[in-house]
Amino acid sequence: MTLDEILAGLFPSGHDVVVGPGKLLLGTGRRVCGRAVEVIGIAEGEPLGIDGVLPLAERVLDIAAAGGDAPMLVVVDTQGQRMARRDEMLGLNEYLAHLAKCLLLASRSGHPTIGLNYGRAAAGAFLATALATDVLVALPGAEPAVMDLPSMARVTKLPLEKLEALAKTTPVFAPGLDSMTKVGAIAQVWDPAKPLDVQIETTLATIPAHDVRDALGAERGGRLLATGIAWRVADQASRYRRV
Amino acid sequence: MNARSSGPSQRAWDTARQSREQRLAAAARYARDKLVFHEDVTKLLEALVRSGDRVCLEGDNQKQADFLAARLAEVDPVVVKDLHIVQSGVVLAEHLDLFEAGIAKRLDFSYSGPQGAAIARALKASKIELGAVHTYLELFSRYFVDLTPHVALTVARCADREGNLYMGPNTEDSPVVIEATAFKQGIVIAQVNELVDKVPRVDVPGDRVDFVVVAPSNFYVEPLFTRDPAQITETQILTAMLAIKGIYEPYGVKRLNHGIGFNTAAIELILPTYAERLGLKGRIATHFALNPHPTLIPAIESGWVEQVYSFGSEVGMDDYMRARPDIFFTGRDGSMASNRMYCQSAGLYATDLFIGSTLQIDLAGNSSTFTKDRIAGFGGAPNMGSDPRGRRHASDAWLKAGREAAGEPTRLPRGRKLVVQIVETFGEKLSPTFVEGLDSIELAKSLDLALPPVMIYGDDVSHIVTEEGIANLLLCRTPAEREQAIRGVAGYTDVGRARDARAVEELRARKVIQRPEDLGINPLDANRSLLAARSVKELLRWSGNLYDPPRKFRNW
Amino acid sequence: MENLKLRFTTRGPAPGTACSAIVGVVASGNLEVLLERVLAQNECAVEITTPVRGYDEVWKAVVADFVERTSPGGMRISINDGGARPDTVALRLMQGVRTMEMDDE
Amino acid sequence: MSETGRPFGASASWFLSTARERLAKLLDAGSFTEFVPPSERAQSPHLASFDLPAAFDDGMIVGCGRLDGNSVLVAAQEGQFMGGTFAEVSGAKLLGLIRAARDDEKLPRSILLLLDSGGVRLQEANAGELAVAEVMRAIVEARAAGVAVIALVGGRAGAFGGAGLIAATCSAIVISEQGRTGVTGPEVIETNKGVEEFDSRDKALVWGVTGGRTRRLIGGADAYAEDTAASFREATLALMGKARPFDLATLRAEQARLAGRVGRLGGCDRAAAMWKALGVADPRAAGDMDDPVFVALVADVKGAGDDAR
Repeated sequence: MTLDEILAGLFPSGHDVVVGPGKLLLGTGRRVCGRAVEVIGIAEGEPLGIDGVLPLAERVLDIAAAGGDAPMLVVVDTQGQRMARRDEMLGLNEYLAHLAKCLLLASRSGHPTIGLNYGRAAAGAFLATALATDVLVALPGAEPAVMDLPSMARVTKLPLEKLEALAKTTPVFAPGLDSMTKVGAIAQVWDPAKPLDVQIETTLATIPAHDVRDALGAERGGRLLATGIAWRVADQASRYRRV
Repeated sequence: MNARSSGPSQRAWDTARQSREQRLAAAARYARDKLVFHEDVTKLLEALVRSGDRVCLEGDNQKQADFLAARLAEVDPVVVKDLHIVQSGVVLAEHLDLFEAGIAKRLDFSYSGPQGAAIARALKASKIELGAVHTYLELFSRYFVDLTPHVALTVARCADREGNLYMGPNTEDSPVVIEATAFKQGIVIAQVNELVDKVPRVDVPGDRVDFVVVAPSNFYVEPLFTRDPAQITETQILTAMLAIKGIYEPYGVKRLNHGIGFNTAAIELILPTYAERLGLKGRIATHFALNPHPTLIPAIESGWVEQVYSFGSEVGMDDYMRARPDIFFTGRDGSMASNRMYCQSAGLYATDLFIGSTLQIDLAGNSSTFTKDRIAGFGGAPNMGSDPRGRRHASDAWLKAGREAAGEPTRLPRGRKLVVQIVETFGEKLSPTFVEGLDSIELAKSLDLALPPVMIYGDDVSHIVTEEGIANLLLCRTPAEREQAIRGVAGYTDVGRARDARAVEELRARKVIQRPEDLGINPLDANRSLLAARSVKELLRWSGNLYDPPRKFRNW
Repeated sequence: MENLKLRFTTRGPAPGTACSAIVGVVASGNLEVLLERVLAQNECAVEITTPVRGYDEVWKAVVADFVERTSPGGMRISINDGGARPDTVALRLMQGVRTMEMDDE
Repeated sequence: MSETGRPFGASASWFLSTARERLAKLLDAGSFTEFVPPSERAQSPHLASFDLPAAFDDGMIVGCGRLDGNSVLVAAQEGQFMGGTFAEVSGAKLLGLIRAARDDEKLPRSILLLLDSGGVRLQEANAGELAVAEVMRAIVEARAAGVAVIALVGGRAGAFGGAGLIAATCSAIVISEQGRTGVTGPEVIETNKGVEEFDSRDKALVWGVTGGRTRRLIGGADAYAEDTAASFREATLALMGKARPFDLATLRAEQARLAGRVGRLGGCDRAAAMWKALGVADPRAAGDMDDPVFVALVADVKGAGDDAR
C-alpha cells in the first residue's frame, strides 16, 4: 500500500497529513467518531538525522503540552538513522533518544501512541520512533530490520549463505516482519484487505497499559528466555528491599 | 713488453660519466637547474632512467619516497623496463606495481613488512626475479661493490635551490644510498616537502643531488616503532620480567638493542618500576642503539638511559628528542640525526645484547619471520642478532657469555654477544612459535631460493625467553641438550609437549633452564600495573607533552 | 562448539573458603573461568566449551598440569573459551585458584 | 562472588578494566551483590549456532551495592565480550533490574549503568533491539517514579547504537576522556559511506567526533571523570540526588538545548571547529591537557552545564 492509500484508508473522514521537507510527516487525521488522531512520521525510506528529529519532537511536545487525550500515530518508513560524521559529531544519540522520550512522555500524558511500520524501519531510527510507542502495528510488506543480511555479513565476518540459512530458523536474529512479530516487537499486522479505520479503532481500544512486548515474545515463541530472566533479576533484587 | 702496448689503454674510462651526461641532457627540458615541477616527474624519469638500470627507490621500514614511487610506477613500460630494484624496503603498493607492469624485473631488498604476502605472490607468478633478501648492512655494503644504483630516488624534508638536503631526524638510509650513487656517476633525485632558502642543516651536500622536486604532499613515514602500552598483555609483561631478572641483571647488560615487539616494549616500560625495585638503575640498560621508541620515554625521564643512537626517527618524537640532546644525537640546528648504516654497525659491534621476537623457532634455535606465504624480509635483525667475530673489545657481559659458552676456563678467553629471542609459545591464531622445521625451508624449496631465509641462526642465539622460562643455550654442550632446552621452554606447543621431562629437569638443575619461580617471579604478579605508562596518553604525560603521537594512536 | 569434560582425583582440597569465583572474560584470545566449590574434597571436574577444534590434547595437558600443581579439590571448574592460548588458560586457572583462596564475602 | 585475582587499584584505567573490576572499585569495598550470577549460567543460547562462545553472565552484570554508604542498583556491561552488546539475555537482565526499581520503592532509588557497548548484538538483532526499546521505556518509567538513572561511559566499546540511545535516556551521563557515545560506529559509517566521510582508523578524528571531551564540551555528557574508578565514583556521587524529574518541562528544556546546539554548532565540519565555536582557544592543547585543567576549562563553556535530558 502506498502512504496515500494508507492515510486515506485510516481517515476516510479526512486528514491534512503531508510529507514535508526532509520527508517528515506531520498532520492530523479525523476518526470516524470525529475526534482527532495526531500523526507524525518519516516517509520514503528517508534516514532520520538530527534535522529530522527536532521538528518531530517539537510537535510531540506541543501535543503533550496541549493536554487532551488525542491518540498519536507514528508512521515510519525509514532506512535507519542518518550515517554522517556531522550528525554523530553533534550527538545524534541524544537527538534520537530525545524523540523517543517525547513519545513516551506523550503516552504518559494521556495520548495513546501507535507505531505503524509500512516500509522500512531500522536500528536507531526505529528505536526513536515506532519502538517508542504503546503499541506497534505493521502492514504486510513492511521490512523492519536492525540491519540487512549483507551488511550483517560484513560486520560479523560470517558468510552470507550461513546467515541466510540461520535466518530461516531463528526469529531473534532474522530481519523481517515475521521475526519482529514473533519476538513481540510488532503487536499486530493489519490486513490491508479490510478497512484500516476499523482496525485502528480496534487497536486503540486494546492499547496495553504497560509494556507487554516481552510477554508477547514469550507467547509467540520468538523470545523464550527474556521474561524469565527479567523476572529472576527482579525477584533476587526484591531480597534487598530497605525495611 | 711486446704483448702489451706501452701507452695508456685505449678503452674509454668514463662511459658511466658519458651516460650520465647524456641522461642529464635528455632530462634538461623538464628541469630548471635542479628544480622539477611535480607534474613533470614522470617525463623526467622516462628521460633519465634506462631499461635494465639498477634503481634505488628509497624507502625503508620508516620513511618513503612515496611520490617518486608513484611516478616511477607511471612510466611507459615500453620505454623503461626490466629495472633492477635495489632498495632496503619494499613497503608501498607502488613498489609491487613496478613489477606487475614489467617496469622492474629483478629485486634485491631487505625488508618488506606489509607487502610480504604480495611479494610471495609475485614471486610465485614469476613477476619478480629475486636476487637475495639481505640485511640492511649487507645491502648497503653491496651498493659499494656490485649493486651500485644507477639512479637513486631519495626523500628529504626540505631542500634549497642548490640541492642541499635536510632530512632531519629521518636521515635513515639516505646518506649511504646517495654516496654510493653519486660517486659512481649515478643520478640522484630527491622529493622534498618544501623548498627553502637555507636548509636548517646540510644532511646531504647539494653537489650529490641532481634534481629536486617539491611533492604535493609530505612524504609518508610509518610509525613502525610505536607500541601502544594498552595492548601489552600480562604474558608479555611476564617475559619482560624474566628477561630483566634472568638476563639483564646477571650479565649486567648496559649496551643493547631492542626489537620492535610488544615484549621488548614491555621491558622498556618496566625498567622504571620492576627493575627499579630490583635496584638495577645504572647497572643495566643505559646505552641503546635503538630507534626513538615512545615506550622508552618513561625510562629516559626517570634517569635510566644515558644515550640513544638511532637508525631512523619515529613519528611524533621530534620535539621530545630536540629537548633531550643529552640523550639523543642532535645537529647544530637542534634536531635529531639518524643513520641506518652507522646504527646497524653500532648494533653489531658496540652492544652486548640484542633481544627481539620472531615468528618461528626450530629445535636448533634457528628462527624465521618468513611463513609459507609471506616474504617478510629481515631488516637489521640478523646483524643485531649475531655474534660479531670481528669484535675485539671486552665488556663484563660479553666475557661472561663467552665463559659460559666455553664451559671451562681456557687459555684464550673469548667473548660472546648475548642474542636473545623473546617470544610467547603461541602466536596469533594459536600458531605455535616452536616448530620442528621452519616454514622458510619449505618456502625456499617452492621458490627455488639458494638460501633458506633464516633470520637468526641457532648458533648465534644465546637465550630463548618464553612465558615458561629462560633457556640458556650457551650452557648446552650437545645438540641433544640444546633441543631439550628449547623444548623445555616451548610450553604446550607440540614441540614443548614432546619434551623428555627428565632431561628437562636435569637442565633446570644446571640452570640451563630457569622457570619464573627459580628467579623468584610469580606469574600472577605480572600485571599491567607494572607498566610505567599504560596508554599512549600516559607516554605523552611522561614526555611533558613534548611527544606528539600520530593520529592513529590518539584515542582521546 | 566443542565440549570437553575432564575429571580428576586430587591430593586434597583447594585452600580457601570462597564458594565461587569468576576470572577472565570471553573475548578473542581470552577465556572466562568459573570456579565453584561444590564437589567432594578430592574431586575436581573441568568442563571446557570452545569454538576452536582439535586442541583436546593441549587442553588435557594444560589442565592436568594445573591440577597437579594446585590440587584444586572440591572445585567444579567451567570454562568458556574465546580461543585463548594455552599459557593464557594456565594463567587464568591459577588466578582462579588464587581468588578462591580469599575469604568469601 | 569474589572478584578476579588480579590486583586492581582504584587508579587503574577504567577504559582497560573488565566490568567486574570496575564494579569492585566503584562501589564500597565488598558491598556488591550480584543478581543472576554466573553460577546460574544465564547464557545466550543463540551464539552457539554462530560457532561463537557464550559467557556465563552474557556480558551483563547486574546487582546492588553501596556507593559511599548509599544503596544503589548497578548494571555493568563487559565490552570485551561480543562488544558489550544488547541481546536476549543481557537485555532482559538490565530490563529486570530497572523494572524492579520502577515497581518497588523500597529498592534503591539510584541505578548506575556502567555502559560499555557497541549496541545491539547482531546475532540476536531483533531480541537485542527490542530489549533496548524496552529498557528505554523502563528507564523513562523509573525516572518518572523518582529513580535516578545515571550512565557511566568510559569503556573500550563506548556507548554506541542502542547503548548510545540508552545513555541519553538516563537522568545524567558521566563520561571520561576515553569514553565515546554515538549511534553508528565509525567503522560502519566508513563501510557504508566511504573513508572520506569517516576514516575509522584515524583515532584522533574518531575521538574528536565521539569522544568524552567533545561530548562534555557540547553538553552531551553532564560530568567528566578521569579514567579511574575513583574519579567515576566521585563524579557519580556528585550527581546523585540531583536528577531532573522526567516531565514536560525537562523535555522542553532538552528540546531547546538540542535545537540550540544545532544552531550554534551545526555548521562546524570538524570537532576542532566546534570547540572553537564554544570558545576553546586552542583545541589541540585542550585535547592534550591534563584532566583537571580540562574540567576547569569546561566550567567556562556556555551550555556545557545545561543538563536537561
